Amino acid sequence: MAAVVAAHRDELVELDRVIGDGDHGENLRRGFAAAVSTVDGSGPVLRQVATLLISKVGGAAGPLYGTGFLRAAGAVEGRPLDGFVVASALAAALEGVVALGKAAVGDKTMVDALAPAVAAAESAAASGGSVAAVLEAAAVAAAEGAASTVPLVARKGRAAYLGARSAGHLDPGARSTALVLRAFADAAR
Amino acid sequence: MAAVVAAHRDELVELDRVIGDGDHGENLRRGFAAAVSTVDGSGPVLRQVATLLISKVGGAAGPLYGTGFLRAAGAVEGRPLDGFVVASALAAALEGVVALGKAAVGDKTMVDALAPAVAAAESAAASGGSVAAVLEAAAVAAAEGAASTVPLVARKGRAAYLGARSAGHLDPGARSTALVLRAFADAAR
Amino acid sequence: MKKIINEPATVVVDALRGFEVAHADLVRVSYDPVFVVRADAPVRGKVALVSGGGSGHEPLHIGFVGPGMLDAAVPGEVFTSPTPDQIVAAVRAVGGGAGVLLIVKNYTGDVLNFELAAEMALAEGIEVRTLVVADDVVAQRGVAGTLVVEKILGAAAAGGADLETCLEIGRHVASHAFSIGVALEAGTVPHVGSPGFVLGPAEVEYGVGIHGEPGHERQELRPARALVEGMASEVAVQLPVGRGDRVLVLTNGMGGTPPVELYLAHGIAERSLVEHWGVVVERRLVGSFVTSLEMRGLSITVVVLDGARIFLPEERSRLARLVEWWDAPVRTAALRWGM
Amino acid sequence: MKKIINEPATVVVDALRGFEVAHADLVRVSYDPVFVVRADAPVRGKVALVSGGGSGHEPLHIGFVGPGMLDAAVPGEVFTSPTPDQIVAAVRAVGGGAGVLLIVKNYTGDVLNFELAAEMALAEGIEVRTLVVADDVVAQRGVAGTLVVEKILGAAAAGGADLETCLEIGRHVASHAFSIGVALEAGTVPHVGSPGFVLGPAEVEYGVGIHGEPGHERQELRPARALVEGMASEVAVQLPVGRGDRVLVLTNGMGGTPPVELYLAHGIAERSLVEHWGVVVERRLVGSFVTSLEMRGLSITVVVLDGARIFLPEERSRLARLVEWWDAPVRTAALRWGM
Ligand SMILES: Nc1ncnc2c1ncn2[C@@H]1O[C@H](COP(=O)(O)OP(=O)(O)O)[C@@H](O)[C@H]1O
Ligand SMILES: Nc1ncnc2c1ncn2[C@@H]1O[C@H](COP(=O)(O)OP(=O)(O)O)[C@@H](O)[C@H]1O
Ligand SMILES: [Mg+2]
Ligand SMILES: [Mg+2]
Ligand SMILES: [Mg+2]
Ligand SMILES: [Mg+2]
Repeated sequence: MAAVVAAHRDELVELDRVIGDGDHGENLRRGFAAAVSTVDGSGPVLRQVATLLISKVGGAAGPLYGTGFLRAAGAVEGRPLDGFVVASALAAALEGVVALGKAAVGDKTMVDALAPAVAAAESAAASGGSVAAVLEAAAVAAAEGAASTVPLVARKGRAAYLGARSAGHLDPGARSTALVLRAFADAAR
Repeated sequence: MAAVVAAHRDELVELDRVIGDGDHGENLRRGFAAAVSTVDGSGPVLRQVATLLISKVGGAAGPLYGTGFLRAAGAVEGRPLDGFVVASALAAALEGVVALGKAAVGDKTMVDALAPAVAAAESAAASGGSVAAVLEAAAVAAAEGAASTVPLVARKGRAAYLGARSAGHLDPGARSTALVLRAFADAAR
Repeated sequence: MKKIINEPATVVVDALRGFEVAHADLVRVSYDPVFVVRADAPVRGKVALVSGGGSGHEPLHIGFVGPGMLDAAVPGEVFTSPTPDQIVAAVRAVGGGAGVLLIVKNYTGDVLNFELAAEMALAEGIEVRTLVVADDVVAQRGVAGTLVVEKILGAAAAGGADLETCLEIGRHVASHAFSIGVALEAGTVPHVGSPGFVLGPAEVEYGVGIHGEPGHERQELRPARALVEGMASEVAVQLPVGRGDRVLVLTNGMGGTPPVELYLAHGIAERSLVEHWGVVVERRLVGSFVTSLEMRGLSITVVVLDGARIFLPEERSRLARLVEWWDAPVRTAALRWGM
Repeated sequence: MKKIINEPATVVVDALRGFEVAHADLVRVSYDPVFVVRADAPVRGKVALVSGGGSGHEPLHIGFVGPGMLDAAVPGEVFTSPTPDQIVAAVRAVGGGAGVLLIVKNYTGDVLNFELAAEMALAEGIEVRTLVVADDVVAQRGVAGTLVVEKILGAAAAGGADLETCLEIGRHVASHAFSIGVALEAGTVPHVGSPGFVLGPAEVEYGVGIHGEPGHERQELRPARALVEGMASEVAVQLPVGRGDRVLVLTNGMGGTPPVELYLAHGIAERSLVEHWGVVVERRLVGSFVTSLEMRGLSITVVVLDGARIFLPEERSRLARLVEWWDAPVRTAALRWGM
């Protein structure tokens, strides 16, 4: 996952440069790189990653990603991993992000990627999908959700300062969310 | 003369921008414009111009030009204007500029225009030249002298800071001196 | 990208090393986690003031740490808010028993990270309150007005105001501070490598913030008189009373703006506020205090020091103290008078 | 050319109007002829210090007018030395009966105009002496070291030193000040309209002055560590003793340089001077004090405060006063401490 983020760092930087302040790619790269070098598999991995994201990323994405991972960790810990658990972890992550950031679908944020991912994951789980299938459905929906941010006018985060001028650009946080879910899905295959 | 200087302001600015600080054209324009609007023909014109140049031009050129005009004024006042008086006025101007600025021929300054102008004026006067003829000879020599500064390495003024990099450029002060003498010669025709 | 730096990844820490040696009499610098505290921290019995945010806005906030102003500043990466653990560490280092006030510029990232930090500090039993500054009139971001809030609170806290009083004073000043910015050229974030926006030879971005984000709209560059009068009007219409308001005017450079342009603009701003809007300029400050890397441009901030008609009579004597607090001695790297 | 100005012809006066309203408590401004004097001039019985030169270097010199530093500053047009009549008018306005010292940066134009002015003032019976500062190690121009000369002389004059003593102290400091500058991007003189030189995306001008003239040579931009260490060495080799010298280090921004780069460079300069050259850094100053319009770049200045081995023992106590004079209270627009 860190590799995926690192590989897309410049793309995310560029997306954020245009409608934000240009740090999103570097922030996430730093955070996931720290996670890779620190998390040792000794404890609950998701929880460790969450803590590292909160303490290494900064910016808006740090607390939002961190909270998402933290809530997801709470939803999976102590439960055998199956499609339902994965879907509920994603739902918990979304709930955490929304509770903190107060963004709704259509505000041109990571929620626009995460919310459809949750919906897709839940229906995949309901139709008996495996962990891999649920994550694959989430990743596909997140990519579509991210793409849907292009025409939107931002109502949350820095891009909102641009008003109408934020339309026509992909939201960096939605894009990174889709990338992270894609990495999960690929890892689960 | 003010018109000539104003017409060449941008050229002088550009010459000074390349090997100096870019103000020579504007400094002289300001000074001669002030002279035109102030000198009323009531007293000795050259002396009035000199005083205005000293108090309006600033930079290196202000005191140098001012002193030149002041010394020239001293040489012509109370004497009927002929070729010899004009030549001696130019010689006095050169002496004043050198006394103040301590530049020699070859240092890439206005002296490189003024010194040959004095020599040409003196020989024109010696061969019986009129005021107009003496000034014409001076103007021609000054133009050649100015052109001769192109290959020189500056040893005085701001251009000297560039060392060898000052070579290959016309000295703005030598150029403006040639322009001023040309204006005198044209006016005397 | 041309900058006097070693490499993008170490800019913040490399600059802090220089800041530390330059101001060893005023501050101590922690590098892991990164924060800056006044040399004599913690000051017993005084409310501690902690601010912070992304780097690239220097001297804000590190240059305002010292007697009469901030107790700590917490710099994040360039244009990236600091993380909660940095903030909590700074809070621990300066808490003097009278509580800690966090002064936060209004950005999602700053607000979230400072709020998380406040929760963590509270959980450790440290009394913490948070003040959000949003003086930018275009998009309610925290910009140059933040320094006025910090200066006035610094004096109030030094004078013995308790935590709730500090919060109340801070809210009052923050809600009476109005700013607008303009950029002639954007800065370049070191790890991005190209500027936040690129303008034509006669264009400006009007209504910019301090993170290289494009502004409210692109305009043609007008003569300073027209440009700055327009900016002054844009803040003046926000004033509670307008005519008769006693104000402080801050003309702030964005990092790449020379003093000659700042003073020129300041003259226009003051004259226009007085002549067209009838305000009384009681205090002023001109300089580059809240910057955006090497961005060329400036902001105009007006802070109401007293608005004769909006305050109940019994409140006025307290509010008149804003001038006194502004004038009170301060000794920091970037603002210093009276000591 | 993008600038926040009205028109090139009025830049100096327009900026002075803003400066005047911003600092009415410190200075009075005359517009015809143009000069700036401290609000309480003339100060009876004190040697008066007058400096000046082309504009575009702000805060130098107008920002250094006030108690503890200059009595008057005489700004010329941008990058053009002032004229003798301006200078004489300023001399008349500040002469307090104890003589006037003219502090002149070493440029042909400045030297000639100040010398003419000195002659005129002498002819009026005013005792005037002239001190020329030439701290730039590349071409003996007067650059950032001038501010150190002015600060120290300001304290000495305030402390009662007479004209000859001031001249002697000034000569000592000026001859022990060494500077070198580098530019990443030149500024643009308003009435010229295009920059003094144009650099490639990875080029710097090394050994520049403060008038947008090209420097000693064009170099490739190196990481700050290499660049600034090289600059520090270039000044350090000029030090009379080197190892053991007690010095002041001034890292000066050229107008368009953000504080983050200045502090970063300062850290490198100090470390390098201490580690490679064995000097003792007693005092330091970091900021944009002697600028060149919006030029991006900086200069490093080292001033010897005491060189243990070069002075006769009986001279040392007087020379040790340099630190004391540097620390003495000063109250100007750009340098202020102790009051
Ligand atoms: N209130 C919010 N709720 C959810 N996501 C948000 C919110 N604000 C910003 N974001 C997301 O954060 C991304 C920007 O993150 P980043 O660039 O790291 O932080 P910053 O904006 O502080 O520089 C945006 O693209 C958006 O997707
Ligand atoms: N010492 C000197 N003697 C004679 N002429 C000089 C000397 N120094 C400079 N000059 C002349 O002055 C010109 C520059 O004038 P100007 O640009 O007005 O002044 P500044 O160099 O102060 O900006 C040079 O081109 C040169 O011809
Ligand atoms: Mg961002
Ligand atoms: Mg010139
Ligand atoms: Mg950010
Ligand atoms: Mg000049």
